[in-house]
Amino acid sequence: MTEMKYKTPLLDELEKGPWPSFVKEMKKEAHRPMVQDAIGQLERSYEEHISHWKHGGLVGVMGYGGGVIGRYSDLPEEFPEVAAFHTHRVNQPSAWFYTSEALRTLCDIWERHGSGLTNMHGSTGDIVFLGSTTEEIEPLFADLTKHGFDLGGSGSNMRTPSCCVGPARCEWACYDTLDACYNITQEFQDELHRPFFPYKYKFKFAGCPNDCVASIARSDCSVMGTWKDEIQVNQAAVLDYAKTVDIDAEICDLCPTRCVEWDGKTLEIDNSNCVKCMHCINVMPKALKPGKERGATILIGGKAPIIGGALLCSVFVPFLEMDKDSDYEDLKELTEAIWDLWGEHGKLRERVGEFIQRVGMSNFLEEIGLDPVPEMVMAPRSNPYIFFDDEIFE
Amino acid sequence: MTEMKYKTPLLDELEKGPWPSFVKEMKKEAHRPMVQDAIGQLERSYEEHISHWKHGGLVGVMGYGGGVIGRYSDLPEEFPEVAAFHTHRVNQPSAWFYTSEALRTLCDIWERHGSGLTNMHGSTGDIVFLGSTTEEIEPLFADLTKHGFDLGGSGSNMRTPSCCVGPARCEWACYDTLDACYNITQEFQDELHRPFFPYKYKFKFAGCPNDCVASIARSDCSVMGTWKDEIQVNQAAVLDYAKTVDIDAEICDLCPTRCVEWDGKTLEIDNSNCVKCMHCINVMPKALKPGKERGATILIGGKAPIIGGALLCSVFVPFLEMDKDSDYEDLKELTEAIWDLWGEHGKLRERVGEFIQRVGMSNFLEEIGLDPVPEMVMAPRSNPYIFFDDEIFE
Amino acid sequence: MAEERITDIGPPNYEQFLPPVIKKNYGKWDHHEILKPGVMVHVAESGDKLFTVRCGTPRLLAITSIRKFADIADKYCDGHLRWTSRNNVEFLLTDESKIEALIAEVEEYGFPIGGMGNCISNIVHTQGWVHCHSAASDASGTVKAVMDELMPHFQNMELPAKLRVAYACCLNMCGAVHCSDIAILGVHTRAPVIEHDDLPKMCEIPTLVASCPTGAIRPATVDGVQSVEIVDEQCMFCGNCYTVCPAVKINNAQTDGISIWVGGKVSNARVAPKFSKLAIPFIPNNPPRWPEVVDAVVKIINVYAENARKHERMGEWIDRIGWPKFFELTDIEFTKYHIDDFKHAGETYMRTAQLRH
Amino acid sequence: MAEERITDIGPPNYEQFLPPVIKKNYGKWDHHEILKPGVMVHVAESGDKLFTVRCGTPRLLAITSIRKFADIADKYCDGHLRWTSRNNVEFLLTDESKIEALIAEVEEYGFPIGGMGNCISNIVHTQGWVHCHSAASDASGTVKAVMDELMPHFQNMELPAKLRVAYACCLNMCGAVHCSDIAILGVHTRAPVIEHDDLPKMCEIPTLVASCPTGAIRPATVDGVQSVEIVDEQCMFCGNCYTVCPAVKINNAQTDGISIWVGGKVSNARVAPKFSKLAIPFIPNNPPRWPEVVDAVVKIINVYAENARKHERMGEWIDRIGWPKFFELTDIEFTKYHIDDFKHAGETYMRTAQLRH
Ligand code: SRM
Ligand code: SRM
Ligand code: SRM
Ligand code: SRM
Ligand code: SF4
Ligand code: SF4
Ligand code: SF4
Ligand code: SF4
Ligand code: SF4
Ligand code: SF4
Ligand code: SF4
Ligand code: SF4
Repeated sequence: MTEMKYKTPLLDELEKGPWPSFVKEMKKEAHRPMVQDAIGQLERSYEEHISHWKHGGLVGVMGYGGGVIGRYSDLPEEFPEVAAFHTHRVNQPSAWFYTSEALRTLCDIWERHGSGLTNMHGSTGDIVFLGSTTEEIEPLFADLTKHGFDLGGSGSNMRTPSCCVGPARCEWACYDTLDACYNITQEFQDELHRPFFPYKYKFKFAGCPNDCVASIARSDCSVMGTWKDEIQVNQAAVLDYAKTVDIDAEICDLCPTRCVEWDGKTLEIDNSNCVKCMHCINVMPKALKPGKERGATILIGGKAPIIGGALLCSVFVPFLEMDKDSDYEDLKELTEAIWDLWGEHGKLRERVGEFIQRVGMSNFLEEIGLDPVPEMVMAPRSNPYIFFDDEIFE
Repeated sequence: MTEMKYKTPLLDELEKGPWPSFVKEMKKEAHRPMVQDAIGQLERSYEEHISHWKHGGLVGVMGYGGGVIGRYSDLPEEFPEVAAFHTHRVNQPSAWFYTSEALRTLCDIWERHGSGLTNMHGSTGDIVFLGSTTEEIEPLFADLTKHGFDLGGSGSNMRTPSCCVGPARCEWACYDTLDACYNITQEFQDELHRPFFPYKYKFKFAGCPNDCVASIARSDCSVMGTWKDEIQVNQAAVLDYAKTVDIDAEICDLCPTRCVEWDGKTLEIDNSNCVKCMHCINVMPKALKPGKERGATILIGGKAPIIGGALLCSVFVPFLEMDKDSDYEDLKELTEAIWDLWGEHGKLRERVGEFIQRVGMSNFLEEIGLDPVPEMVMAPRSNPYIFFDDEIFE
Repeated sequence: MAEERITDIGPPNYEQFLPPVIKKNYGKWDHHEILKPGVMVHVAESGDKLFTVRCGTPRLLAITSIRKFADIADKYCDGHLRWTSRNNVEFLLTDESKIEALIAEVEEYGFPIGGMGNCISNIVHTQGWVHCHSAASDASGTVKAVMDELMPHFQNMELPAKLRVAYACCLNMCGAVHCSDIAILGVHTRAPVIEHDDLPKMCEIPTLVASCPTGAIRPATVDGVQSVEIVDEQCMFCGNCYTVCPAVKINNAQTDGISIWVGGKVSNARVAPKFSKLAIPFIPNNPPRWPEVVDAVVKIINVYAENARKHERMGEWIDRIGWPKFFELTDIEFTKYHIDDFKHAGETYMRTAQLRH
Repeated sequence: MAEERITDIGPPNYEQFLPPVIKKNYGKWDHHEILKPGVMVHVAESGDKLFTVRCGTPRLLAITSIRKFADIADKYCDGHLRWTSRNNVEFLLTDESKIEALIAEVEEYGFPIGGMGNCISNIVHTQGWVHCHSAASDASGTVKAVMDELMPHFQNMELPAKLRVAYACCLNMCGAVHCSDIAILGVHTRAPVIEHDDLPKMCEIPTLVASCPTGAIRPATVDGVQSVEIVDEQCMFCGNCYTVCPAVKINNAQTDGISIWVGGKVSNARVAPKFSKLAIPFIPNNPPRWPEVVDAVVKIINVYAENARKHERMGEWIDRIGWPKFFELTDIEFTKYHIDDFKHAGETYMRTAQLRH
């Protein structure tokens, strides 16, 4: 192993223990001086209990507004190799599928231009290249695009969309998450690369309500697969499960609307009251499947706490067909309508979820041109502070 | 029947139909000119779809700030007898118990001084004498007090407390609602009669969580009976109910914590998980009874929508002994602490529930001198916007 | 010389009004049973029995009627009776044999027996045009019109659970309708008109400006008078400005009306207390019998009665079937008004994909 | 001359990376089964089988390791692998017989197999002191320390349900920890210090003032410089001012630390998604192994594992037993910090008498 430039007794402690160690990972690339200094500075943070990175700093690729996060050391004299230590967000392929060849291509590119340290993947979904200099930004970018890769988003733009493994491997996918994610990403390249929104806008595509990409919590627009018709039941397989699963306790009692009945022989589902929560299907995957009339619920407005408090997405379109052949026209149209409105009236650093709360959901819908439906709310208003229009007299 | 001064074709419609008619009631007192004009003006409102009462006007009993609601007609020339038509709020006896003699006394007093129309009772609980002149205010008051009655509250003071029938007739009363209501009313006569609060403050006393006086919705301080130990079960009586009640569906499934089990023979209650909702007891009153270690939950802050939106009361003291012998000292102390704090820092027309939200429950508790307990909240905070003090380092 | 003025004596002590059977068995009741609509018995640990006969009233009572009640109480109840928290009268007897005669006499006098068990009890309500200046509609009249139709539900016990109807004539909600199975609420729908000449005499401008929950009121000089103006788009017609300042007139014969709310409850039984939620935003005032209001209420109750399970209050039933289904079954249109836009609006949005499709 | 600049090509099309068995059975999977911890099979309608072997990673990966994964994929998986949404690697095979050898080689290289079914999967986390300027604590270090203890739960499937742990180093919550069964969150606890000399050069004062959710920032002239001041009592340490203005320093070696949140979830299964709620407001930073944080997390998990029912996520379990019981069982103190005081605080108060006593 490469000899270390700094003594790092604190970090060394984190090489111990059974879970794979990020310190070991860093040391694997320690043949690069940049990584030596990154380790040295990190040890200093461990000693002093504080970050030694300075605030932001705008760096980027020519013509792009996002994709690179500028980062500078606040101890550049002591750790000159990380005086600049920017990250690059490289747009991942849908559902994070790779071939060994593609991975090697990425590694080679990163070896040529940066630290050799990565995050696989960033929280938004990107391949994150961790640490390079300002000079390398353009060459890295050229190298990436030459090999078919492009940068993801950062700043006030559409962020890199991501999706669950969906139809590629999952029997429950109610639409093609990989295709939708790819299609939307390609459609909105301009919005991805050139910040012109009030703040960030994230898409996440989940094939069913299990939401394996946490779309409802982590995106401004969650496209969540679901179905309209009846859960497909294989009664023989249910009987089989009954040998190991306590169907009453584990399924009937836990169904949110208690619409599943089990008499020891047949499983009856009152599909009109099924809220597509997936639980019964999850527990008996060989016996139950989502219905055949499939599509997605579109939910919007999710975000982390800054500024107005965290939000989960809320229902925007209860059911939308997600037909590949339609090229997701409906979703695109809705998206553009949202961006236009929010783009014009949103405040600086106001996520779309906060914007909707500020202007009121009803006004928002009216502008977007969608009719209000009761599925959008948990319950109608309880306060009587209603802004009546003249139309109530019609 | 007295001849009517005005034609009232619209109101006459409301003499028809099976439900007892308020129009008939008014006409029963139509031998008084004041009532004739009240009817005439009301017919006018029915024609014109608008109230003909003017706004407020301060009238009252010497030395009292409340108890009389001033009311003037906006058509005094047309309906001179109701040019002034004030209501008097007469403090009702606990749980609205009367003897025929007491009722006749009240009727006689009201006959001497006013319209002879009443509300039995007002929404807060008072006996409402509906309509008298400014001149009669003092004589009526003297007549009332001479016969042992006094006025109730109005304005920014403690309002007339009220209580459910409780131990007088109900087997579920967990403390003596009538006594507590009477005791608190007597204790705070000054606060009842002389407005000096930021806004109104209502007490309601319910003997158990069925809350037959709607205390949680309609008072600033809800004293709601409850118990600590085990529900008293008479298994033989349960068996009897089993003949007519589907115990599984009607009780076990509807218990909010599903802590009741029924095996066809014995009812098992996991009392550690019983949340004292009353449902099982309600359905089988001969078989089940609240436990023996009784007291009350004190909840505060309920109110109607004005100004900041309606509030239900929230838990303030999860369990308080309501021993008669203690003279309700704890409740009185808490009340005085609340009034002091809110009195000093509450804004004009800010109910205590709104005040608590504005200053923050934790600050409120700290000032009152109560420790925070998890029973006060449905869940701890989800937003990370915490005002940390130095004490976190202790 | 005047007699000494008596003040601050408080209400009479209730003890003097309790019937002997209650004094004896105070706090020692064992159980009760509803014998038939409007009649129940409470049995004490001692074995003593107290019978209660409940009778509906319009709440607005002439002393003539009250005296009649007193007479009836003397005849059958040794002079003992009480009122309930929902404005019903309860006659209190120990002699079971007198019940039928008592009932006959009360009914004969025009007052119905009922309001017990799984039924519709009296409508808690407010002053309306009979006595209040803020009323967007009449209280007693609407209540009478509605109760005329709901009488069967007062007199039988065939509903899935208790169903509490309440009425308030303005957003002050003196009837505390906000937690009722069905709430009928008078609403103003136009911004107040300001009488600029009176305003400076009658009102304090800072207090008035501060009174508006949405900040719609601004100080302004109008025709040389120091007054205020209201930004129409920001006004949601709560009437709070009118409460603090008579020169700001909110009542409007053309545009005042009624809204209907459903699914609230107060008791802690089974589920926690709930606010009522908006069902119908606006129905114009149509006195003397408000037929559209009556129809709407009856329709909602019928749908509830047909569909809810035993013990399920209105709000519990709706929570089980979901709001979309409620609107479908009742044929009520879901509009933009149904979506909350006050302070905590965001907390009402549907933040899950758990939906019926 | 330079080649023509390539831009806006977007990510490579995923199709080229899919293994043949997936291309063939795309959208036609019939069911799956977890064969053992970290290993599952998906069976297609065609009968084809796809085996997945899941391996934990520290997320921060050297290209050396990635190349090793590529080699392993070549050896056992015809070069096919993917990453999961929680930063695990999944090796994709069709030949069941190669599974054990694959596992051996991955484990040999130092990466554990597991994270499937009712277990603790990888901790979603953020940059920490490795790369972010806002971090109130380190991400990778805390995660490593915690995962060292949680390894058994990664490698077996003995928990009542899935248990998702997430970590974020500041309130920006890049790990979107706000809906996790257990969330570990770096917190600042002191108001920022202003570098008045730099401020006018680096920041726009109006933007800075507007950035504060509680309005704690006011324009002020300090030593003749146009700058701002922060009202200490109004600051709740969110750091948003620092995000918009580098001259407002929020990091503080003495007072930064960690908070712990519990009971969130994302899936719509059984109950709607939920935010995590505050369990422990503050634990001081104690690198390199944050023992107090590790202990707290382990304690909560043990109590959960012992008490929850099958399929019950952390938040569902707590909702069933009630928060008072949670605090009792975990021995965590309930403090004033636990009671919300932000905008919708009132919505969190207990507005029912339904209580365990
Ligand atoms: C790299 C990454 C964390 C990681 O370690 O994975 C990240 C890193 C940063 N985030 Fe983030 N965010 C990252 C995913 C997220 C997510 C999760 C997600 O997208 O699923 C969230 C929560 C979801 C959301 O969008 O609300 C998130 C919410 C934030 C916020 C708060 C936004 C809000 O509305 O509450 C900020 C603050 C800001 O935008 O100024 C922020 C800001 C930042 C900044 C740019 C810090 C700053 O103030 O300048 C961080 C740069 C760190 C660095 O040195 O690289 N980051 N950030 C993630 C992006 C990698 C990628 O592209 O894949
Ligand atoms: C008479 C009565 C209605 C009735 O018909 O029964 C009544 C009548 C008035 N109420 Fe009320 N309130 C009455 C019980 C209530 C209740 C119900 C209760 O106490 O259980 C409430 C809802 C609970 C609450 O306190 O929040 C209630 C909430 C209001 C409010 C809104 C208060 C709020 O914080 O939201 C106002 C507005 C105000 O205080 O300025 C108000 C104001 C008024 C005024 C004084 C109107 C005004 O603005 O001046 C009404 C006088 C009408 C009149 O002409 O007599 N009244 N008021 C009730 C009192 C009778 C009694 O003493 O027994
Ligand atoms: C007389 C009265 C108390 C008083 O001091 O005046 C009373 C008396 C009784 N109530 Fe009540 N309740 C009375 C108003 C209320 C109220 C308040 C209200 O309606 O404004 C409530 C809360 C209503 C709500 O939740 O919105 C109320 C919720 C209950 C409940 C819970 C019902 C539920 O399942 O939600 C019970 C239990 C039951 O009936 O099974 C109950 C039970 C009872 C019992 C059985 C108690 C007993 O053992 O004596 C009494 C006779 C029941 C009946 O009438 O069917 N009482 N009860 C009130 C009669 C009002 C009326 O004239 O109709
Ligand atoms: C591979 C992955 C999708 C991807 O595109 O990467 C995935 C794959 C599967 N998920 Fe997931 N889930 C994945 C992240 C998630 C997430 C997101 C997250 O954790 O951030 C969630 C939401 C978590 C939450 O609620 O907080 C998630 C909630 C579920 C659920 C619902 C669990 C519940 O009861 O709440 C199921 C159903 C089940 O497991 O019974 C499920 C089921 C499944 C199934 C069984 C679907 C299938 O038929 O293939 C897959 C294997 C299950 C397993 O790992 O136990 N998956 N799954 C993700 C693996 C992450 C990891 O490495 O651990
Ligand atoms: S979200 Fe649904 S479709 Fe997508 S991987 Fe998870 S379970 Fe499968
Ligand atoms: S998917 Fe969920 S709601 Fe539908 S039947 Fe199954 S458990 Fe019930
Ligand atoms: S609140 Fe309880 S104690 Fe009081 S009357 Fe109602 S049921 Fe009885
Ligand atoms: S009182 Fe309510 S919570 Fe307690 S056992 Fe009975 S039904 Fe359950
Ligand atoms: S609800 Fe409004 S209009 Fe009716 S009595 Fe109360 S204040 Fe007056
Ligand atoms: S009615 Fe209400 S919202 Fe309108 S101006 Fe008056 S106080 Fe403001
Ligand atoms: S959570 Fe905060 S400190 Fe951590 S990476 Fe995100 S912005 Fe930086
Ligand atoms: S840390 Fe947050 S609350 Fe404190 S001053 Fe900055 S923006 Fe305001």
